[in-house]
Amino acid sequence: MNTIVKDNLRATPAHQPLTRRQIAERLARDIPEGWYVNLGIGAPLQVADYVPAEREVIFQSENGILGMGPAPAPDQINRWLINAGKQYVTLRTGGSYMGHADSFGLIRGGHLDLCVLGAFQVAENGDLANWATTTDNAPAVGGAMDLAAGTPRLWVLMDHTTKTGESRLVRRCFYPLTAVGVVKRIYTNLAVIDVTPEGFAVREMVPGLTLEALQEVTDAPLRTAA
Amino acid sequence: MNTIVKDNLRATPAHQPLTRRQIAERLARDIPEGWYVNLGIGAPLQVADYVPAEREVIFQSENGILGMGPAPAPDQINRWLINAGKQYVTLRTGGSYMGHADSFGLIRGGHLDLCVLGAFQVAENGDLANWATTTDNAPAVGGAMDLAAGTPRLWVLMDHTTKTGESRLVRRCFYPLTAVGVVKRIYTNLAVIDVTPEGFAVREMVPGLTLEALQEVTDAPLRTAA
Amino acid sequence: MINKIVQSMAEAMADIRDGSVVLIGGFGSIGQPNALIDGLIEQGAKDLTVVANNSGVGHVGLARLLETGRVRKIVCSFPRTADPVVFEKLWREGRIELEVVPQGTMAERMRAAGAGIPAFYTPTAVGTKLAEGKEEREIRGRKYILEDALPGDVALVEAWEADRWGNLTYNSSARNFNPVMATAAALTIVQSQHIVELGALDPEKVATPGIFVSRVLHVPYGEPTVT
Amino acid sequence: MINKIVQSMAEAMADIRDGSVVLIGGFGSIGQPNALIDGLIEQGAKDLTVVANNSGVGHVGLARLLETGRVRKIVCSFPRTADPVVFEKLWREGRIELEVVPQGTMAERMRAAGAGIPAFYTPTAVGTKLAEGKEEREIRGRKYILEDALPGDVALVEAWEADRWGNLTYNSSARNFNPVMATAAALTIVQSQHIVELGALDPEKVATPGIFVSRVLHVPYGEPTVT
Repeated sequence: MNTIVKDNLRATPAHQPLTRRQIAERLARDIPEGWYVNLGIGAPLQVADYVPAEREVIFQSENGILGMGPAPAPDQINRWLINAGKQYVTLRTGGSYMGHADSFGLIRGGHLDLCVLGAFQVAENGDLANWATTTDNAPAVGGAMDLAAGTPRLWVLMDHTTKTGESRLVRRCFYPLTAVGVVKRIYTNLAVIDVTPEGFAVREMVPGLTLEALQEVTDAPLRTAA
Repeated sequence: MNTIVKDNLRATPAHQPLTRRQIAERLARDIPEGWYVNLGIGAPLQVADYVPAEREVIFQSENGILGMGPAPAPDQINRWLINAGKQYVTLRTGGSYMGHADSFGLIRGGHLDLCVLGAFQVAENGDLANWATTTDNAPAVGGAMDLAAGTPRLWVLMDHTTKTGESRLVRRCFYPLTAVGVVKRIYTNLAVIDVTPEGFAVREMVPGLTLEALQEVTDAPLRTAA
Repeated sequence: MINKIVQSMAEAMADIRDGSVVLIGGFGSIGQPNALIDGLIEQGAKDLTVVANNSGVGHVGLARLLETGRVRKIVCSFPRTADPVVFEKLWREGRIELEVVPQGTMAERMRAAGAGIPAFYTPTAVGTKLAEGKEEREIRGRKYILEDALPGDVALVEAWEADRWGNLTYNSSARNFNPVMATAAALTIVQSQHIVELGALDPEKVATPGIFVSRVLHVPYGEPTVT
Repeated sequence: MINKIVQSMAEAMADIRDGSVVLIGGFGSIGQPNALIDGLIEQGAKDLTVVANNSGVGHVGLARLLETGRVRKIVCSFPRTADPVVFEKLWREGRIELEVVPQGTMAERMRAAGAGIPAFYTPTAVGTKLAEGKEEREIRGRKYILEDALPGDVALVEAWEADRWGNLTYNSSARNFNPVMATAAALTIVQSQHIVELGALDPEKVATPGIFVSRVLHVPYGEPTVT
């Protein structure tokens, strides 16, 4: 992939990449009622905004909240109630609290139906790299490795490429791994892509985008999902 | 040890063996306020009767009760509240409930100050045999191995000899072991005996009993505690 | 709307297959889900492995299940009660396999299964007959044995209160094995004395959060009559 | 009469020795026992190893403790917050050792310490940099690494309510690491917003039973101001 191709792609009037919020909205459509879901810090948290209240999806926050609700009104803040991103949240009717040992027991034990995480890179075998890109800062992993190793269904929400145009879907991650072979599906600003035993399989693309054009900005080979 | 010696000992008017209740009473005197204590099924449970209410000792029952109180009045029974011996009990003010995973985590983690168990045999190295004497019945261990391996201070309450006069204090247990090297002290109907790195050390005897007479009914060597 | 409350025993027992590992809550008769056990007998699954602390009293509940001959193996800590007639007879006749596990090890093996821990070291049973065949390892100067997680295909649980999300509370010592078994099975079926509105349970007091519960059946049987 | 409630910070901090491993509750600032941390600074113990999820915010609480230079090593999952100035500076200057542990592994290692489990296998971090130097083992077809228990000499805990036996409740997400740390330390010191009469706490709702608590100090500081 070279800069000219990237510029060509950007210039293509035929398709419009999704915004982060639009990716979250797209992903939210695939979460059925009744699932227990952990949303990673950052963009994945926005997914909750697009699950309508009448569709009961139970959000878990790894700091011990099962049944997390949206941000409180400014005059309704419980200052002891924060999510994993350290923002004030609420508890839904029917929600409950637990300590870290139980919370991560629940996560590691595979009881969540879905975890949505951001990523720097995903490899075609499902390897996830989402916790470190440099050794300049002190390493900080949080709960990412526990969520990635523990949740049977892991979806990634991320831009298809970096700001400078490098593909985040790769044959092999060169950033430090979070977990090996765990990603099941990727929602990007350009496409929805399954990770299969045969590699990346494109389920859908933004309107006007062709598989060939998508392949141009993707380092690993793509095929159409069966 | 032969039958004649045993009969001689029994005939000695100079000393009176303790009853089970008296052993329990004797042991209870050594439990200070503030200890967390698990009492094994059977005779050890009677120890609780001899700890006065004003001396706060917190009894644990491995089926999930911390702060177990005495049997309820007949018209005050909570039919969901039983001890490990499956007798109705009460909860003291300040007590609380937990499930088995937490209850045995507490036990295995060494948080109890004391566990009192019955025994078939105790060896001079502290080995405990208290769960099986025969292979005729289906083996049944309950929580004995967890309590014995987990509690840093394990005291045994038992008769000094079997009904037929065999010593229960032995050089080496021939009954199946519950745990290796765990018993710290033994309260019998004849004496209070510490288990030390040098073997059994007699702390006290019932009035009128001599170390020599006690040795006669004890298979392992005894010495006086320092 | 999530609603885990089912209206019939048949619905509660759906999909339990022959050969299942069934975890059954209770300590003696307290917290033992007898209605669900009767439902399982009615449902007819066979060749079962049952994990329970005891082996049944008299001819009811777990004892009745054993009596049907559909239990191939029982994993328990104390197969002895005031009246273990059914189990003792089967065992003496060699018609049931018995795995005796220390009570705390049994609880921890299920806790491990529920918490994604495949195996752990424990001091319990080191140097005893129950350690035979198990890996022994010295760690920081003390001996331990390796124990495997003990997952269930099904858990039968008795609760005190339940809501439609499957959040549960228990009554005093009837909690016992129920919450840990709820975490350790693929399909957790609950009988509850009381069904309450969503939101009626204090979020600080929920003992089993609904994520561990598949189905709830209302069984207001009153008080247990034996221990 | 058992009375774990102490009347002064000096009493609360007695016997904390140089070289101690100190477990400090909290997730970010929520549930972090800042008064006890200030007490520890005042008390003066040094050469400490601190186990905490984060590495402090601004110049208060844990950050202030790090700033004294008395912490030799920190074990944490996420040494990064909105304002981790103190830790970052020490780390860049090589004046503090850092052991990064996945958050769930950190919790489970302390749970193991409290529950008498010396080591356990876990799937978390398999195949990553954080598994380097750890034993890897295949169990029933999946790879796991061996993790050791992580016991503390001291735990500093923040509670919502406490009674004289040391029974505790927490406030919503301020529970976090506090109960598991209470089980994992030889000496567990609690600051509590409220002191209640023995018997005031619902026995079904006690989140940390008093057996895990050594001392309780009443610190009614009001509401946390940062997250």
